[in-house]
Amino acid sequence: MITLEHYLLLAAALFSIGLFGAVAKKNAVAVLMGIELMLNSVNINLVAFNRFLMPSQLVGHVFAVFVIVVAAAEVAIGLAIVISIYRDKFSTEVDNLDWLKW
Amino acid sequence: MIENAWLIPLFPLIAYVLIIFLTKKSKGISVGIALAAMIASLIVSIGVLVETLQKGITMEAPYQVAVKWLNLSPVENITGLQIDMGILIDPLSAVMMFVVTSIATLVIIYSIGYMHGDPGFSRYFAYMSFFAFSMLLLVIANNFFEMFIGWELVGLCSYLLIGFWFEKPSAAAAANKAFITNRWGDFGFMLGIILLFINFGTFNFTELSQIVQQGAGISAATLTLITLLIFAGPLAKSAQFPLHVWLPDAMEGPTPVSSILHAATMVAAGVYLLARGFVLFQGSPETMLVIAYIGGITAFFAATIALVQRDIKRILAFSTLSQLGYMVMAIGVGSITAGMFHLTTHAFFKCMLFLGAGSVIHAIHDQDIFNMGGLSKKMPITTWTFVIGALSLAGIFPLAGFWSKDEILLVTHEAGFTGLYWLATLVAGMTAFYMFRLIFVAFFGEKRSDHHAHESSPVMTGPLIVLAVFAVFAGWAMVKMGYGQMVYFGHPHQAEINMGIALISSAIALFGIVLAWLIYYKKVIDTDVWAQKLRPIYALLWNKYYIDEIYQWLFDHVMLGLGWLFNQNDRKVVDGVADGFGDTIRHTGGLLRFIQTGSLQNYALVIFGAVIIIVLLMATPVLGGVIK
Amino acid sequence: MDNINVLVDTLKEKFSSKISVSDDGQSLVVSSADIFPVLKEIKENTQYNFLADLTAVDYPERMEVVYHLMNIKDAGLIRVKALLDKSDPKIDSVVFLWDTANVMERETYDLLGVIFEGHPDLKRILCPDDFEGHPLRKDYKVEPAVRQ
Amino acid sequence: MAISNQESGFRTQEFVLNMGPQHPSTHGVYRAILTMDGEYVVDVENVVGYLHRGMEKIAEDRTYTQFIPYTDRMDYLAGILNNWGFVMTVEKAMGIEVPERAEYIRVITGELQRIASHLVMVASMALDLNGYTPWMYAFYDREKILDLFEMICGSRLTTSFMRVGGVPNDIPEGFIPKLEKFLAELPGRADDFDNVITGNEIFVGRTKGVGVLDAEAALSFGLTGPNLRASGVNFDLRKAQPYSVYDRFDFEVPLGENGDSFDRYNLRMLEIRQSARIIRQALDTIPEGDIMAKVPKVLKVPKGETYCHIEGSKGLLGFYLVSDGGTKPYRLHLHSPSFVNLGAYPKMAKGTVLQDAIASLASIDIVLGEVDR
Amino acid sequence: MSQAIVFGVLAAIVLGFGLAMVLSKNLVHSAIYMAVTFIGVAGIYLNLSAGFLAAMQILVYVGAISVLMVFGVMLTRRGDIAASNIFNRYKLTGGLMALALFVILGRLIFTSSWNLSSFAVPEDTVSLIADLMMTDFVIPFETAALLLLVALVGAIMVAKGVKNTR
Amino acid sequence: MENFFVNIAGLIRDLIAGFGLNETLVYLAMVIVKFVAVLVFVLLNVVVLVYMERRVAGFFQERLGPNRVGPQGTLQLVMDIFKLLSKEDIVPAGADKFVYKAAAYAIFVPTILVYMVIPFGKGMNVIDLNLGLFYILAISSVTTMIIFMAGWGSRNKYSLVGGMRAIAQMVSYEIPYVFSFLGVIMLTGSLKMSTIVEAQQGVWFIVLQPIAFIVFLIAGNAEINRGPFDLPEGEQELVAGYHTEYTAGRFAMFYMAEYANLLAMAAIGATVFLGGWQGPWLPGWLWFFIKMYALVFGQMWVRWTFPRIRVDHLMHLNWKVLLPVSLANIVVTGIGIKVYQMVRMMGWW
Amino acid sequence: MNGQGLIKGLSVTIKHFFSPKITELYPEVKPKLPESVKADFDLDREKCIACGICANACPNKVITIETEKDENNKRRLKRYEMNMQYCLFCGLCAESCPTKAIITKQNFELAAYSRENTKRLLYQADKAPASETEPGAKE
Repeated sequence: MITLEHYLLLAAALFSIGLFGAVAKKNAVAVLMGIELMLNSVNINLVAFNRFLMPSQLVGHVFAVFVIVVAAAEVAIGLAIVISIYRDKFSTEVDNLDWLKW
Repeated sequence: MIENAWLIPLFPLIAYVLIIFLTKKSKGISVGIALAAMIASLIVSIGVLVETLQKGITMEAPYQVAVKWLNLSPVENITGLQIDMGILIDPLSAVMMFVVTSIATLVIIYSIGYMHGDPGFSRYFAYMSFFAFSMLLLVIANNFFEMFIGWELVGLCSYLLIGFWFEKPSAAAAANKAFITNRWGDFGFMLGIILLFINFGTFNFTELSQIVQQGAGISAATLTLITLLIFAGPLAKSAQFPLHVWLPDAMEGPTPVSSILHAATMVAAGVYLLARGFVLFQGSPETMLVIAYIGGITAFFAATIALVQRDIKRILAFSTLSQLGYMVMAIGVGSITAGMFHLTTHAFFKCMLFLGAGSVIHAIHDQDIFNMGGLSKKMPITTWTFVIGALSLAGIFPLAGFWSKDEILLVTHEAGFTGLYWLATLVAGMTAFYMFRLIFVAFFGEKRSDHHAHESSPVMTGPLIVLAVFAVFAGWAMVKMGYGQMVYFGHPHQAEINMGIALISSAIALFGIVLAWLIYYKKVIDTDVWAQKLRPIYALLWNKYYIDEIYQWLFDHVMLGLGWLFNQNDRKVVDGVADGFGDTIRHTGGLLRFIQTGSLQNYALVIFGAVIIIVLLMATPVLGGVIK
Repeated sequence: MDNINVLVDTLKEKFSSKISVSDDGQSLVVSSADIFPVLKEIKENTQYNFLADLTAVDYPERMEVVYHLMNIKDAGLIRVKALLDKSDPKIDSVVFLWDTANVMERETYDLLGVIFEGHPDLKRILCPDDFEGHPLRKDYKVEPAVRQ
Repeated sequence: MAISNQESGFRTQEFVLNMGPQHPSTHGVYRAILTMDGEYVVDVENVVGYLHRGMEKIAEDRTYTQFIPYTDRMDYLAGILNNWGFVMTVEKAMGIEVPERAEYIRVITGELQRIASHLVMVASMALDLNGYTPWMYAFYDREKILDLFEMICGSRLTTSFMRVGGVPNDIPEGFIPKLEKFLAELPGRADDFDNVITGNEIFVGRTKGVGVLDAEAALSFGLTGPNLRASGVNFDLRKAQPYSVYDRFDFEVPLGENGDSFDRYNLRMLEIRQSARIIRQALDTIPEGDIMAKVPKVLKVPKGETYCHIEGSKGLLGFYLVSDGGTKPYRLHLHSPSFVNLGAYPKMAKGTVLQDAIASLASIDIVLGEVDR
Repeated sequence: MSQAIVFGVLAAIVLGFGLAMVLSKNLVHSAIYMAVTFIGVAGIYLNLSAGFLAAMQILVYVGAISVLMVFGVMLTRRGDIAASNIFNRYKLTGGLMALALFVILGRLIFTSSWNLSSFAVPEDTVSLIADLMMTDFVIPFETAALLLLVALVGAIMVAKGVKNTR
Repeated sequence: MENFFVNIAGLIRDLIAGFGLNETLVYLAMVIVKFVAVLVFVLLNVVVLVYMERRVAGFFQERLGPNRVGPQGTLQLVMDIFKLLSKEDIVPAGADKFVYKAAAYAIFVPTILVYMVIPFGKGMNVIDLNLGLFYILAISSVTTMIIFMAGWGSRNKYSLVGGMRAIAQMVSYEIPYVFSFLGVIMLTGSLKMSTIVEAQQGVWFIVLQPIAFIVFLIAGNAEINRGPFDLPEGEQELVAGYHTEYTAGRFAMFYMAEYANLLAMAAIGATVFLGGWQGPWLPGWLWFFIKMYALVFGQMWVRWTFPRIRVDHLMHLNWKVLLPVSLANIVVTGIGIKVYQMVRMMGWW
Repeated sequence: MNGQGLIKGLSVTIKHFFSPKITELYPEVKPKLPESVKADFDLDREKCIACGICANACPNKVITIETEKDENNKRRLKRYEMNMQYCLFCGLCAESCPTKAIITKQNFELAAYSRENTKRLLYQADKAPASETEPGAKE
């Protein structure tokens, strides 16, 4: 029997993988990908909670939809920034984006 | 018919959408759509008016339909923010709708001639339709919120239409001015209805009136505050002193716009609001006093300015201000019957006056009355309709203006505001004087400049004639039909004609006309000489009491001066202290800045590391860990 | 071919001795050093402002670069020849007068080995880049294709 | 209207695209080295010569008559015009008068060839914008012209029709009715073509304002023929300096306005109708008589230089003949319009999108046989 | 039983391709693996009776976001694509951190007690979601719409680069 | 006749049930059976479509088209497939082999999955999903990714540009494509394909939603990269666009997917706008077939008449024409529905 | 404009859809070529005087003539071969022939499977003339 814990565990694993990707990759686009995985795992959680805790109220679904919307916006903006930086620096490596330090 | 009243605002809205999105390129179709929609609205509103009268729908027992629109209650059964979209039909709104739709129809017909050949032809009609929609929404609303939406939309339309020729810098500036000035009032209005909602838990007019009449526990001070805040709306929208400054400038828009928005309907929305919410105002005598006096002051003050203006539209604009003051005053003294009566008659004849002025401007492309002269021969229809309008405005028996103005004077007198009564009577005289100054200078006498005036086309003169008929008969007809039995508050009331008051006001008005005739037609008195002698007063009036300048000065000195003060304080005092701290901290921070690596991933690592540590800490029994 | 003498008369003032008329009276002969100013003058101050053709001919004793200029009004043509030393065939480019000279000069360079000085991109155009020799020169050895 | 990338300010990685030598729309083995920025063409370099056969060298080793078949292979879409230009040069150099009937036959076949060539141009213009069906329609009409050629010349494409001093074959029986039928059908077919392509919004959108060359640039780039006229310069050798018997016919020279691809295309459509008009007049007035002048069996051109050009289907087709008095040319230079037109291509294509570059290339109507010779 | 198999397969797809995405050296391969991961997540949604969300997931994530990602990769392509997606200096720390987080989360999941409900998910989720969006969540809904619009405009502005003069 | 195929399905069902399987397994088995049936149907139709396209194109061009192999050239396609399968399978040296190969296998998947919910007749769909239309939109959006994989994996600049064009075009046109259905969805209040068809009992949605239908035709055409919108494979510019480098069997996959997509488009159009299986006299599935092929013919007609649109015009058409028009259509539909409801409520009708 | 052009185009194509088709069913139906077509050559051995003018007239040296002296010490044709892969089909040979011995024919099916078979042996003294067999059928 598949229970809530299974889904949560899956989501946790996916989140960790996404975090690993977001933290340990050089390319900015890859970082964005990692963040997408993290958002997806959050969505799994939302839907799973909804399914197992309050199935009659689809609040979890609604929130998942909002997360998807935000993710779409985030990717659009994120990629635009990446391209914009690429134009200036001819690089998409996150390590190079340290103008804000000091 | 009455159940289809919701169609009245809908037709213009459809027209607007169609014109803007589909037929903008085709002028003919756009006009056709706008006109057809207005006529449809007019027909429905006549039907509604007739049915209202027949079915005996009264102010106490209005017809009301509402649909739930927005329900922001957090939980079922607990009252939260619930907003309805509804219609409220009582004689007040029925009459008002008839006024709006009929005038709008006529103005649209008139505009076909006036706007002919303008590049923004279709856009104009789209805006007009949208205005009609907004205004009708405002009128038909059954709650404050809906009304506020209409209120803001008419403001928007006003902005768009004043700035219709946005390529003209003065028009753009005037539009901005109108918009910004109105923000003051609208802000107050909004605060007022929010406060209202907080206190009463509803926006609905009927519910409000029930609550108030049952004497729900609410302190008089609160009610005064609410009503004063709400009154800020009319103050700006109906251009009452001291927020009147935008209206004269609003004359930058096309003349039909001035006619419908800034004379007949939109500016009267303030009065309508006062009438609508009278149940609240009447609960606060202080507010009533403020309203009455502001109305009276505005009436007088605007009339004096109108005495010396040269621009035909500005004279009419100040006249409008003055008459709006009358209406507000009438409501302030406690008679919505008189106020609304004057609103109705005024709408017809002032609209006509503006349209006549538009006809003149259209013919000679000049607005200075001293550049006109001798138009009566060239433009007979315009001239004679204008004269009828002026007579009506001056309150000459038996024209429409006589009845309504007399009503106001009467209620003022009866309410015991003697000072205001005399002021109003004086204003009546001044009104007659400046109107006939305008007529004698512009239409009679010799031709003063090289203009080739010609009578306007029938599309333009037709509405003039129709309105002239209204201006002549409306007042009498409404008195006969028992206006007081229709629009009232509390109990039906209409004062019988008091011969004394009627005679005094008529005499003063006639005196004004004669004076104008002597000065400007017969030239018995040399105006220049008098202008020289009364130089300071003339200058004061010519510059509209320097109100604009005062506002500018206030802004320049008070606001900027305060700003300067705060700035100095900030720089010298606060910064001095802060810098002291800052220097200390900066040096400390200089050491800490090295943790700012600038690497996003580093930050992310730190954040999640911190999360892990916090969870671990919470899990350990030392800190009373929550997790077993 | 239009009468060249009329043109010569107008040009004489400026380039007195540098120009001459060929033996058959059909062409204007200019030495290779003066070609650019002469053509510039013709282009700017006469009606013959359209470069109809540009090529070269390899004669036994010399090399000639031949310009055909056209009058766009009535299609009148004149021929201008520049004489080149065969051992050192160099001449000023006229790309700056006519854009079309670009490809024509490249072609002439490719096929006849005339070097146009000042040409922006003088390289082979018809023959492959690694081609040796200039095929339209008379001394170019043609190797007959092997027929099957 | 194409917006260049620099204007829009959006730049990404540039890359080099080798368009050709094997590519569907280079009209043969032509290669353009495009430097692309996304869809935008930043730079263009022409590479030609894949079809170079050394015709000028061949000419030096062939007699005047023997060279005629080779001229077919230059602009293989307008063989008769090439033949004509060459034999006219030789006739001019030798001072031979061509019999009138021969001139009329030359005009008829030459104008038919012009129609055929223009039909190919409009067809391939349509095809390059993916209009397969109109392409087929135009080729259908061209096929009929080729049938006519088959009757009169014995070949369809490489006609080798002209001879120094006249034409080899007289008009065969059945030719004129067939030609009349063709001329009667042509306007309807051209209207159909106009309806499918010329009036098509997509086509107009893709060609209007694309590859613009104004009159000054066109003259500087040495463009002639329809490409020059599309830029608004009224220059047609048949009018400016009527050769053969063109002065006897009444026809108009259509002109373009903007010098864009659409004008170049549309000019061809208009010229097709004008050519048909010339043919009809020629058919009405063709005289009887010889078709060959008296010429010696072995042709020897007197020593000297000759430059002669005709209004080819793609521009001025010029022949510069240097003779040393022998039976073979000492030097024959072929001035081919396509070669010159192609020189203007980089200017037209730079800063446009890839599709515009294709449209521009189609609109200048190059034939690689003529470019490379 | 069958449900467990389905879940197991889907979880394997999600985690396997997720890991492959992170570990792949080729950025385009990463993007493709990511798309497959998203499809797997859509399967998980289906398993959770969230059909609408599953379709939405595919439409938005696979059809748009993944595509956008590869588009971004293409526009910023430079150098050798085969080594376009390498790790930075946090490979080890990051990995350990992720592992630690997973362990902690796992422990939290199993130590928490959940207030499970035994109701079934309604059949027609679409209209229920629509109802919720138009009533209780109308303001977030409008805000989200606004956010998308702003993001769209912002993305165009950022990517195009604003000229310093008008 | 009406229930011919349904009856066959019933027979098979009984047969499977005869093995003594339980309810779920029978259902599952039936889905598989239906899936295979649809697969066969699609593949057969693709063959017919390719033949039809060539024949129709020929007719438009005043020629006969394939007429050599078999009677009237009907076997041409069989021969073509044999030819393609017998060709050398080339993987370009520089290609990203994994992506290159995966794209060819994946390209057919979303296309086939789309057919799962299309009702070919009354009760004739594999699964009648609640979310039918939304499912179709979601699944077909995956194609973009696969086309990109093909374009990128080939390591060919033409392919790459083709892939880029495909992405830009398909992502952009998806918006009006989706919007064109919204009007219909608002009218029916359901995403279920069978409900949508049944709602067209009286009047087809092409009558109520003509603008949406036109938007659907244009955007759908662009979605499947055909007709004047075949920029991703624009022959004259990009040789063959994203599938330039594909040969043999892999090319055949792309080729078939293109026609399967075309058919899917026509099927969706027939279902959503043309009343699906509804129609007098003839059996429902035949009606569906006729409508589908009428749409296919229309697509071919357009494709063989128009030149290819330009890149910037493509975007212009989408963002400045189709999108506002489809949005306006939604608004008008909404108002129309509300007015209709009010009119009904008021009892005027 | 505004789509009228598109609709017009559609109407034209649909018109052609129903119009008669022009495709020639080639192998079954052979085209009838006009007399003048120069697609193939034939040699009238009786007329040929082996003068070699044709070979000289040929621009591309397609014709090979071998002659021999016959008993009357007259030149006689021994072998006449045309290397058709280089032929320009200009017809200059036929035109230049003083006796009109070489004539053009309308057979256009000259395709052959190998290069050797493109050679056209019009006459060989000790062999039957090749022109009676189709060149394509030689394989």
